[in-house]
This record gives sequence, structure tokens and C-alpha cells, in this order.
Amino acid sequence: MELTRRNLLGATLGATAAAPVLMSAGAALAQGVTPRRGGMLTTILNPEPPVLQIGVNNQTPTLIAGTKITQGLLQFTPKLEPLPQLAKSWTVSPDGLEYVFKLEENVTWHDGKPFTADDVVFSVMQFNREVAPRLRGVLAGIAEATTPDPHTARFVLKQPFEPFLLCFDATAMPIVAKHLFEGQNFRTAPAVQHPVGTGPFRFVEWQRGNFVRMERYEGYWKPGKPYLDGILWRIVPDGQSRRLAIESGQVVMTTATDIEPFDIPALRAKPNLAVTTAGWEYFSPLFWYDLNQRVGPLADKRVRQAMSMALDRNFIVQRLWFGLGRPATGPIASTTRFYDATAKLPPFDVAKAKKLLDEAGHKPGAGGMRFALKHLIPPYGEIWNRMSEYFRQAMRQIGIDVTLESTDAGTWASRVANWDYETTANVLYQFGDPTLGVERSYVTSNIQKITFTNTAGYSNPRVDELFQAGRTAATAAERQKAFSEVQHLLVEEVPLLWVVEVAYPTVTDKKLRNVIQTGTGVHASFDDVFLAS
Amino acid sequence: MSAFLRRFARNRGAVVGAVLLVLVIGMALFAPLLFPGSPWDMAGAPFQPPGEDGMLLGTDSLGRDVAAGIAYGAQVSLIVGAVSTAVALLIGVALGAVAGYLGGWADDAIMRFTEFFQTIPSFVLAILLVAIFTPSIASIIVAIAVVSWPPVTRVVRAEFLSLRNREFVQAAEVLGKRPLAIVLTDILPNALSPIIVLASLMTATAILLESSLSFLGLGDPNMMSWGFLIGSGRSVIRLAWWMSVFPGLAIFLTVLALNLVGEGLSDALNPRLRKRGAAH
Amino acid sequence: MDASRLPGFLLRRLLKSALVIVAIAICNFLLIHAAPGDPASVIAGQSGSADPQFMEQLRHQFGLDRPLHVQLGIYLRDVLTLDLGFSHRQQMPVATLILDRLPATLLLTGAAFLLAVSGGVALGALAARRAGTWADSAITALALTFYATPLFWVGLMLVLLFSVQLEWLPSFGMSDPGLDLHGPALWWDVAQHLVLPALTLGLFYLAVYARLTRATMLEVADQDFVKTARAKGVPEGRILRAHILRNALLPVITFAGIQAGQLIGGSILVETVFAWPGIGRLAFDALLARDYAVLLGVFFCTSVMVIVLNLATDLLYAVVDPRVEVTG
Amino acid sequence: MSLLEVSGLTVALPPGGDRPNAVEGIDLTLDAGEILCVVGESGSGKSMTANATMRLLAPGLAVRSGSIRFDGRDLLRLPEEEMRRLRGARLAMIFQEPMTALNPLMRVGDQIAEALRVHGAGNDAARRVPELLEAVNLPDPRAIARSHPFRLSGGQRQRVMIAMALALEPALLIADEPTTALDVTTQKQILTLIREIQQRRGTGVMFITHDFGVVAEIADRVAVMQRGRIVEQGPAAQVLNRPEHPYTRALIAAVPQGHAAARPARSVSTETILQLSGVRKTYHRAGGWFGKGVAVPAVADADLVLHRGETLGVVGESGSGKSTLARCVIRLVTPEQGEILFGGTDLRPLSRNAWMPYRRQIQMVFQDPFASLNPRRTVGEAIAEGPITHGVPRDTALAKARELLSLVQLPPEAMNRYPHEFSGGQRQRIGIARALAMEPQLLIADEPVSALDVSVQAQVLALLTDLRERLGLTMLFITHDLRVAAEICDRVAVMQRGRIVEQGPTEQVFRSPRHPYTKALLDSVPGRGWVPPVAHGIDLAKSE
Repeated sequence: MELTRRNLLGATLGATAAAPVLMSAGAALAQGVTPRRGGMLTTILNPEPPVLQIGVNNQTPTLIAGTKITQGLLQFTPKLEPLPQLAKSWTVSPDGLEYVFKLEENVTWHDGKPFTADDVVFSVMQFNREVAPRLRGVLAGIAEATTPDPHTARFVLKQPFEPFLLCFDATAMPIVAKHLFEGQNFRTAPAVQHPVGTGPFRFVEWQRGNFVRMERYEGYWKPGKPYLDGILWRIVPDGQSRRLAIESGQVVMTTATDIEPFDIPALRAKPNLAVTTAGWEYFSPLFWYDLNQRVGPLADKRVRQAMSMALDRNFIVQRLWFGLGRPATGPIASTTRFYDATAKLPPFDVAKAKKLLDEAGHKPGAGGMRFALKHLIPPYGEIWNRMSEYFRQAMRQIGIDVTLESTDAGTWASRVANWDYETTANVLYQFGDPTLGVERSYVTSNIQKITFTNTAGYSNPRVDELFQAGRTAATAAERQKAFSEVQHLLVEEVPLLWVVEVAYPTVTDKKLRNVIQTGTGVHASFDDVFLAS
Repeated sequence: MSAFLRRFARNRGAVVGAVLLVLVIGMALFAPLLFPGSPWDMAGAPFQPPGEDGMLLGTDSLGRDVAAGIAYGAQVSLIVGAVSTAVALLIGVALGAVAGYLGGWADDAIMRFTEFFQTIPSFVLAILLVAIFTPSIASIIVAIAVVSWPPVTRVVRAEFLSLRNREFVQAAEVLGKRPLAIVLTDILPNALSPIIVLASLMTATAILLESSLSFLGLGDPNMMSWGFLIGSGRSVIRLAWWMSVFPGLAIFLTVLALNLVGEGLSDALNPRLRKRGAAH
Repeated sequence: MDASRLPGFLLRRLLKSALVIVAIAICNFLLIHAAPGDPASVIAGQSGSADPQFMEQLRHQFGLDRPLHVQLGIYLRDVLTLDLGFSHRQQMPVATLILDRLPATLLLTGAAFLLAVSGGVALGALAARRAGTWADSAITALALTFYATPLFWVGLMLVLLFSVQLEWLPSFGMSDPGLDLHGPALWWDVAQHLVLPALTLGLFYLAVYARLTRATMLEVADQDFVKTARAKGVPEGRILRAHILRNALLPVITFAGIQAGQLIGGSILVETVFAWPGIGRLAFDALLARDYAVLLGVFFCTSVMVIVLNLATDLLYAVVDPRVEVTG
Repeated sequence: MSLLEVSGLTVALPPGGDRPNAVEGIDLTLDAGEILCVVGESGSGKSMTANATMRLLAPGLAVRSGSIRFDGRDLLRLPEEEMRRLRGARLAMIFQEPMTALNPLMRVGDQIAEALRVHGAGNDAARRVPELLEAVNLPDPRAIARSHPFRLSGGQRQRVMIAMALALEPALLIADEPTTALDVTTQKQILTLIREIQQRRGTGVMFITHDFGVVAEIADRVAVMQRGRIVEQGPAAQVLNRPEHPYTRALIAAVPQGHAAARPARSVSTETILQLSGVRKTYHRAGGWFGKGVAVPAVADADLVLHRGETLGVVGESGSGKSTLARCVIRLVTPEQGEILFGGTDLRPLSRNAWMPYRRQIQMVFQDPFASLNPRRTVGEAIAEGPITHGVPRDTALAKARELLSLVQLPPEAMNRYPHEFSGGQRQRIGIARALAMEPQLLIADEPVSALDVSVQAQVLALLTDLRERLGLTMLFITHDLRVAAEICDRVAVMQRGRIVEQGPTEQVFRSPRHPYTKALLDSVPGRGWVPPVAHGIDLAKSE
């Protein structure tokens, strides 16, 4: 399948820096509206992030707001093809070891200093290497990073790594100013509190608990952009207030979890609002119930299969998520590369689930209960509580007595990291590729006392082998083979109870144009977003 | 006793309160009969308005019966209210009795301690305690008790202080009765009326406190309380008003009932005040 | 009270307040140590990694390897120099976070307090004056209703009515930063935003004051000196103002001092419902994240506010009531 | 035409009272320059009559019929505003409780000025207020005017009340028990003051009192009330000395004679049962957190001797330390110094346990019959409780209690009833029975009759006298009432500000007092010149 990769690279190699701009302008013209310069975009930031520097913090609100200030080398289409951002073009050597990025010239930081390849190498080799644990393994595979000229950055890998380019999105590999971070503690440097980037908007003011204000950076490297005068992020902690804000026009955009799923149907009905779930393909968040395999009954495959069969995924998607998203079919989301539609979980079947439990030797005891489990509720809001409550009721139906434990974010993270839980729930991003975002939850080598690793403690040598094969295979076809097999295997073993492929809604006022253009959606820099009059 | 009942019955509000309270207690006791099964069961389609689908008060976001939730919630709210009040009374009466009976430095020390607790914003302290000791029915009860005993101490101390100098207590002392016997047979029985009145008001406050804690997400996740219902209904208030309105009404009526009963008790146990009330 | 004795009185009260503040600081310290897991593990939990070396480093950094009384000493020194600790979640000193939010809370609680006191006293006085009439019954019933209704529920219902149905008032925030207002326009905007939260927070306490005022006025009205005033031919209106109300206000003042703390506590609920950017909201966010440094900071700060208010009411009481024991 | 003519006044009680009308068919006249005493026991309706005249009846009480004509106009039919203009200007009133009758938050001068101002005479208040205060014999009127009421003593406050009442020179002054709450020396001064002012200005005074001594002191004419009706009315001399109505006669007969000489001296043993020497008790008022406490000496170096079978009276005004002294003896109060020898043992240093045997030997009867019994225990339990505490079997103790009830002239059914079912006099009998249940040698009686109406007072005193003889009791009798002391005590000790200033046989002390304070006290006894006519054969028992 060499061709596929060639085609992909060919398409992007041919792309010019102006292409996306023309595309979006074209799209706008097609709707009969010329981009209008001016106007403030008011939107919501929720929950209020601690800082706005991507990398230092990687929570969704930080990423959404931070990408307007800080940029990456590339961005990605909904099909996960690379598009230029700070890199205007790039080449990959045929052996897949050498990556050369040609950078935009005339780019300046918000403090006026020029942006060069030194910044890129610093960001990749030092800043992100330290602050981004997820990429540490990938970055450790870089043998050499050089700057042949101030506008060229060259990376040589120790061995081929097919998804390497996917790591260069602003959300994964933010490019920061070397002169502001070098020699400092990256987490406490002054630039963390007052972020400086190359993006279309510069940070102006943050009244904590109230709002964050960004203004157009007049020295932005794309002439004539951005169209907007600035962005005002209001901090609205209450869900109903957020809904009211978008309905009443006090804000013109909401993102991610701003609007609760149950409010979406009403908002869809509003003629002046547009609701879309596009723009999350790069992340493909997958929701699952996490089962600690070290807990007695959960080590038994049959018990896990029974639990999986007790979940009515259609009900969950329709009733709890109000149709936002799709029932999960396996460990890899359907929007992620190498998804195999033939690997499918067995359907909802309570009777069969009970039979499986009987077979596993868990006969119903007093009160019809077979055994008891605790469930640690992730403290992230409404939908999580509902999902945990659903889990308890679904499990009780097949005779598993689930008790809920509530906790706080810190304790939740530390208990999950320390394997100190029986069951819980989680959502993980897949970052477009199984090697980047799926492998980590299943391989034996990643059983670590750190969150977002294989904390469930699932271990299967064959699964380890297959993920390794998928990681190192040089061609997409070879990778597909490995990943198909692993999907079939995992669907059989159900180490985790995959439930929903989450699709977060973006609600916009129809005056607001060009919002969702890429596979990262509202994480784009918004340099071509405008408010139609 | 019958005179007391007559006096109590003369207060119309108190009778209404007592009837309401009996209804709420009955609802709590008979919840398993009225709504067999768990209030957490998904009994119908989600977000059914009241009356539809056989659900008297509608269903919530998981299709759970709001009416069942309110009935079972009465159990939790009443238990939390009663137990935390009992604990607070235990602390408050003990401290107040010691302070009022012994006087002197013990009184001084206890009163400083009490003032200190009254200075601390009680709701903030309750939140802190529940947060630190993780939300569970036990931690909620302890937190509510910890913030609600100071008024008891004050009232009991004042009563003891005044009763301590009453002649019948002095007479008991002159007869050679032991201090503990005097406290238990002479002073405490005569200090009971304000304590009973206070207890009914405290139960009301405890129910409000519990609902506030639950509303902030500090409820016991395995206990369907009224505060939990409002908290979970709050975000969908425009979609399903019944989810927050009915539990809110349940809290309102119960707290109102307890207050009315408290006032009735106060009047009935305190004929002097009743007369004053009637005189105007 | 004689004006000449005021400084001494003030000094004694200040000393007493200082002692209470120290006691609260100690209480804070004990609470941190009562939390399951030591502060290091709490913070480690928040940063999502619990590597033993990191924990050791944190323990050393916080002096947790020192004896308890030394730690207490350090903590007290920090608190007294207004160092309330550092929020590792917000990456900011707790004192800065709180000071940023304090004005909003003061505005909200101040407005609610004024509403509660003025409205409550007025309604209570009216009810007492008209005791036994329909006006009294209506006021009493209203007060009882507000008294028995959960604060947050009232807030929700007000939003439903005034923001959602009638669209008269904004339902959240303190101002509309999108309008970029300044001067009087900004104040007007803030005032509009203030109405619902202040009403929500104030109504409960308005009920409390109305009930208290009514009860004490009826009690005072029964006292001998009121009869004296009547016997010397003082008109009813003046009896009400100069004799009854003035005496009835004494318990109201005392109570206002005591419940100031509850008002601040209530602001947590109201600020959450109305997205008011005050310390109540800060506390709620800290609560969700179990950011204990901030929570305890808010706890300490609100306690100090209560002490200051108590001091103020004591002074006011001393000025109003000549009988106050100046030794208090 | 009289200044005030009350005729056929009937005031209804709210339903559920012990009688339908508080007062019924009251006819009274009062002329200018005359003092009319309305006298009666508690609940007789005398205050109600006064309040009705001012139209200051508590809500819920309504005038059912009758008229009150003042200056020819019927007050009951005046519009409220007109009535208000009369109050304070033409009609004035002073009350019983000087401690609560003034607004605590207002300066005294302002309160007097207010009386002037509301009647349009506020302009010269600055001049008039000190004048008025001076007229009621208050020292340094300007300083007093600037004071708040709590700085003044009870007597001073009552003077302020009088100054305020007289500010606009009213034609009629109604005084509702104005001296009842005051000490006898102060009472004397206030009575003199009222008399003086009334004579100087020709004011008509309606004076409400329960005390025949006061009546004898001040009245021109007397109206006697019983259960809401006037039973006898006439010139003072006639009613006091030749009462016609049986009730009046009974009341007057109950007034203690006040003349020790009238009674033969009793023979008393010389065995010393109690000896106090150098007893001292100081109270410390707490000074708050950082304030200094204030030391108040309550008893200072008291020496006393009490012989077996003797009754020693301790007399003095309120605050003189007489009650504290009694409480020191029975260890309700721990004195810090001195010796309390009881049968040769010093009780002062004894521990609580070591005191226990003496609890049986020394007992006490308290002042307030309403406060001295635990409302939640039956009478039988209350009486038997002491012996049971001391190890007497329950049955024996209860049987004994029954006997004691008959001894204090109460029916045996009383055993199972609660205190609130009894009248004040009956409760005091229960209190006495409770004390006697311990079979004490020494009985301390702390003002045992001062809270009782005069007729009941006589019965309780008679009971005590009787028991004393029959049981051979030794008594320490605390009282502020010199007439009572004279009636029952063999010897008296006079206390003033914590010190015993004089002691000796009752007759000797009363007849030829040596200490000036004793003299002043005796001079202050109201109606000192009046000797109640002895009226034997009148049955008082019915009045309970």
C-alpha cells in the first residue's frame, strides 16, 4: 500500500500555503458572502482553565483557546490528511526516516521577535519533550534535529514511524518561543501566565472567573487576517446559563462540552443557530467503562463479556447523549485510521449476559446479586454522573451490585494512576492513529502508575505483538493488517467496556462563518473565521 | 399533656404543619410500598412530563420516576435531618449543660469555643468537611452536626444558667442531691421545651443544608435525596421543569412543616409567649 | 457608652479578634492534616502523577517532614503575613486569587445584606404594627415561605421567570464584557446583573429579619416603657419609631453580626447559580477540583470577614445601646 | 362636680378567664387635691381600674359598660387623638416597676422633654427639665438629665417618672403601686414626695396599692376592692380603724401588728446552735476577656449567735446581704472567710460529702412559691425526695410526706398533684413540708411570706409560729418587712451593705434603736402611726 502513502504525501506536498485560505474563502463565496473584517467573537470557555499555554496544560479549554495564540507546524483535514500551518511545505524521505519542514517566512511572535527554525527545534526537542508525556516515546525516536537554514527544520528518525506527521498539530506539538522559555522552568515561566505565540490573536486580559480577552495580532503573518477584531471568552460555569447565552445571542459560539447533550435538540430547532458535530475527527474521543483487571471477577473474560452485553449502547447514545455520537463498536473509533468495521461487539442481551455469569461460576446470591463492585465516578460533570448511574442500574440488572463512590478530580486521577479502583469511566482521544491514541491503553509495556496508561492492567502477549507490528510497519497496508487482527482480538476479550464514540457539538450563530474547516474543528487558529453582517 | 395538645391544636399553622409532617414521614415509611423497586430504576422513557407514561411527576434524564425519587428522598432527607440534629443536640446539650451548670472557667472556655464556631461561616465549614472527608451519608451528617450545635449550647447554657439559680434547684441542693441527679431530674426536664423547639427548627435547617450540599455535588451518590434530585434537574430545568420543581416543593413543604410545628411547640410549651401573641 | 472608653473597648475587641483569627488558622491547619492523605499526595493527585520521588520533593518543599508543631508555626507565620499558600491548579498564590474575586463578593453580599436588613425590618415593622390583620398574615406567610425555600431553588425559579420567560434581566455574570462598557454605563450594567443574585441571596435573610423584627417589636411593644410613652401622650407613630423600633433593632443588630457568616456561605450557592465571579464561585470551582489550598484560603478569608463584621456590629451596638458592658 | 367620676365601670375579661369581668360596676369619685387609695389583693382589679381610666387597657380587654367622666367629659367616648392629648397633659400615670418603665436607650432628660414636646411645650424643655428633676429632689439635675436610665437607682428612676408625669401639671395623677418595688426607706421618700407635690399643686391622685401601711400613710379616702368589685369605700380614718365590710376587716386583721411588745417574750434555751464569726463573702463580677473584674462585698465580717429554739430575724433592705448570709450558712454560697459553727463544727471548710449529714439538720424555705418547686415533679415526690436521697426507704418517705401535708394543713390528695395546681400560699406550705421532711434542727426561712398577699401571709406566718412551737424549731428568718419581723422574731439583726449594724432582742431594737440606720428603717415603715384594730374571730381561711 505504498501508493496510499504516496498519494497522501503527494496531495500535501503539492499544497501551497495559500490553499486552505483560498478554499475557505471559496467556500464562503459559494455561500454568497464575502469575508467581512471586523467584529468581536464572543464565546464561552468552560471550565476555566488554569493557564492558556498549550503543553503546560492540555485540557480541552486550554487547547481551544490556546490554539488562537499558539500554532503548530501542520493541521489536518477531517480525513486526517496534513495541511500546512507554520510549515508551508514538507518532505519525507522514501525510507521514512527524514522529515524536512520548510517554514513560513515573515512570521513574528506577538512580542515582535522573528520566528525561526530554532524555535521549532527548541519546541520539539526541549519544550514538548518535557511537558508532553504522551509524545515522549515518539520524540525519543528522533536521532537528529537540525536547522539547515533559519526557515528549515529537519528531523531524522532512528526508525520509520508512519504517523509521525500526525504529531505536528498545534494541540499536540505547540511551537513556542525559544527566547521566552529557554533556561527556565517551563511550567512557571512568565510566558505561561502571559502566553506569546505566532497565532492570529494575542492575549490581552484575563479576569479570572469572568473572561479572557484576545485581540487581533496586527503583525500576523497572513496578510489581511484575521478577519475578527478579537475573541472574548466568557467564563460561564453554569450549563443553563451557557445555553441561555447562545440562545440569546450573548455569545455566538459554544464548543466541546459547553452545551449539555439534552439541550442540543432544542438548539437545533433554532433557525439562527447551526449545530454540528464535525471537527473532532483528529481526536475521536471514545468513552468506555474502565475495568481494573486485578479485581477478582473482572480478570475473567466471560464476566467482562457479560458486562458488555448488559449495556444498551443505543439507549445510551439516544437517551443520555441525545444522539451526539455513535455506539462504540470496538477499541478503535470509526473516525480513526485503520478502523475495522468487521470487528464488532456482541449486541445487547441481558439473558445471555446472565448465562455467561452463571457459567463463570457467579450464581445469584441473596437479593439476586452475584458479586459487588465499586464504581468511581469521574468528577467531570453531569453526563459522567448519569453514565455512572446508568452503569450501576445496568449491572444490577444482571446481578452485579455496584456502589458508586464520588470523588474529586485530584483524587480520581491519583486513584486511577495508583490502580486503586474497581471500575470507573474514562474518555480518551485517539489522535487519529491507533499507535498514537489506542495502543497505550492495552499493551503490557504501558502498565504504569500514571493516568491514561494501561492502568486497567490488561495484558495479552498477542495484543502486545500486534500493536508493536502496527507501530513499526512501514506501510499503511501492513499496519491495517495488524490493527484489524488486534481489533478482532480485543472485541473478543473486552478488556474495557467501550460505549460511545463521542461527538461534541459546536453550536454557532449562522452569522459566524468558516468555523469548522479541519479535523480539529474549533481547535483551528480561526484566522479565517468572520462574522457576516 | 392534653392541655399541651389543646394549646398546640389552637395554633392552626401548627396543625397544618403537623399534618404535613405526618404525610412526609408516612411517604418516607411507605416508599417501598408505594414504589416497589429502586428509585434508581429506569422506569420509563426519559424526560416524560408529569402524568404521562403513568408517571405521576414525570421522569428524569434516565427515565427514573421523579415521584419515586421524592418518596425515597424523604427517607434520606428525614434521616439526615433527624440524625444530624440528634448529634448536634448531644454535643450542644452536653456543652451547654456543663457551661451553664458549672459556670466559671468551664463556662468561659466553652462559650469562647462556641463563639468561635459561630464566627466561622457554617456553610463553608460544612462544605470543607464533606469535601475533605469525601461525600457519604456519614460525613454529611457529621458536617451538619458540627455546624449546627452552637445555638443549642447557647440556649441550653442560658436555660441552665437561669434554672441553676431557681429556688427549686437550690432546694434540691439543700436537700443534698448530687449534681448529676440535679441536672438530670431538676434542670434538664425544665429546659426541654426550648430544646424541643430548637430541635424541630434545626431539623428543618439540616434538611436545607443537606439539599444545598447535594446541589453542589456533595451528596452521597448512593442516596437519592431531594437535593440530589434538584441538583440533577437543575441543568435541565428548561427541558424538564418538573425535575427541580417537585423536589423543591417537597423541601419547601417539609421545612415549612417543621417550622410551623416548631412555632406551635414553642407557643404550646411557652404559654406566656402565646398570651403575648394573642394579645396583639 | 462613653466615647472616652471607646478606644479601650476597641483595643480589647481587636485583641480578641486577633486571637480568634489565630484559632481559625490553627483550625485550618488541622483540617489540612485531617484530610485523607497528606497535602503532598493531594497535590500530587491534582497534577496527575504520584511518583514517589516527586512526593518526597513536595513533602520537603512544604516542610511536611518537619515535626507537627514546627509546621504549625510556619503555617501561622505564613497566614499572618497574608501568605495563604499556592494553588497548584491555578498556578497562582491563593491570596491573589481571593483578592481578585473579593470585590464581586462584597458587592453581592453587601447588596443582599442591605436588601435583607432594610426590607426585612420594614416588613417586620409593618407586620408588627398591623399584628393580627391580613397584612400581618401576608407578610408572615411570605417570610415563612422564603425562610423554608432552598436558596438555590429560589435562584433557579427567578432565572426561569425573569430571564427565560420575561427576558427582563440577565441571568449570569457580573457584567457583559462584550459590550466593553465604562463608567456609569458599566455600573448600570453591573446593577442589572446584580438584581437577581442579590434578590436570591437576600430573600432568605429578608425573611429572617422580618420574622425577627416582628417578634422583637411585639415583645418590646409589651414592655412597660412603651406604656409609659403612651401614658404621657406620645403619638403612636412616634412610639413606634422612637421607642419600639429602636429597642427592637438591638437584637436585629446582634443577629446581623452573627449571620453575616451565613450570608457569605450562601453566596457560594448564589454565585454558582448566577456565575457571579466572586469568592463563592472560586470556592465552588476549588471544591470541584478539591483545590484545598484555595478552599481553606476562602474559609480563612470569609472567617476574617465575619470577624470584621462582628467587630463592626459590636461597635454599632455599643454606640446604640448605652448599657453595653464596656468590658465585653 | 368631682375631678373624676367613675360610674358603673365594667371591663370584660377575654373568654376563658376565671371570671367574666375583670372589674364590675365600679363607682369612684375623686376630687382635686385629694388622694384616693384603691386597695386590694393581687387580682382584685385595682390596676385594671387605673388602666381603664387612662384608656391604656391591654388589647383584648374591653370596657363593657359604664363611664369615666373627667372634667365633665366621658373619657371612654373621646376620639383617640383627643384622649392622647389629654394623656400626659391633664392625666398622668406612674407605674410599679421603675426599672422597666423608662426607655433604656433614651437619655432621661430626653424622655421628660418628649413629654413636653408631644404636647407642644417642647420649646422651654431645656429650662424645664432640670427644674422638674430638681422638684423631685434629684441631686445634680443636669447630670441626671444626661444619664441613661440604667445609671440610676430604682428610687431615682421613680422620681424621674414622677417628674415626667408632673411635667405639664396634670389635674389627675394615677399611681399604680409606685412604691411596691422600692425599699422601705426609698418608699418613704417617694410617698412624702407625692404627698408634697399633690398638696402644693392641688392634684387629684388615684393611688393603687396592696399595702395598708401605705394607705394609712397617704390616703384621704380609701376604696377596697375584692374580685373586681369595690366592697367598701370611705374616708381613710373610717375604713382603716372601723372597717365595716368583713373582707376589709379580714384584710386589716391580717396586717402584721408590727409591735413586738404586743406579744409576750418566749422562753428560749441558752444552748448555742449556730455561731457565725467573721463571715465574709465577696462577689466578683467577671470582666470579660481583658477587662478587670469588680469586687462587690455582699457579706462583710458578720457575727451572729443563734440559740436552740430561738427565731432570729435578719432584716435589711435589698442588697444588704441578708440573703447571702443565709445562703452562706446553708452552703448555697461559699464564704471565703470566717467560721460557721454548727453544734460546734465549723461547716465552712467541709467538702460536699462531709456536708451531707448537715443537710438533714439545716433546711431552708424559699421566697418565691412559684419558683421553689420543680414544676415537673408531684408534690409527694418533692417532699419525699430529701429523705430518699438520704437513704430513707421510699415507702417510709412517702408515708411521712403524707403526714407532713396534713401538718401544713393540705389534703393528702395533694400528694399526686403538680405544683401548678396550687395557689401561692399552698405552695409555700408545700415548701415548708419539704424542709420539715428532713426533720431539721435549724430552719432558714428566706423571705417566706414577702411574695404573698397579706391575708395569705398571715396564715403562713401563723403556721410557722405554730410549727416552731410544736417541733421546737430554731429559725433564721430573713425579711425586709419590719412588721413581719416584729411579729415572729425573738431577736433581730439589722444588716446594711453587708454588715450587721445592730442586733438584740426584737422589742429592744424596735423600741430603742441605737444605730441611725435602724432608726431610719423604723421611721420608714409606712403607716407607722396606725395601729390596726385587732379583730378576732374573723375567718380568713376562706380567702384562699
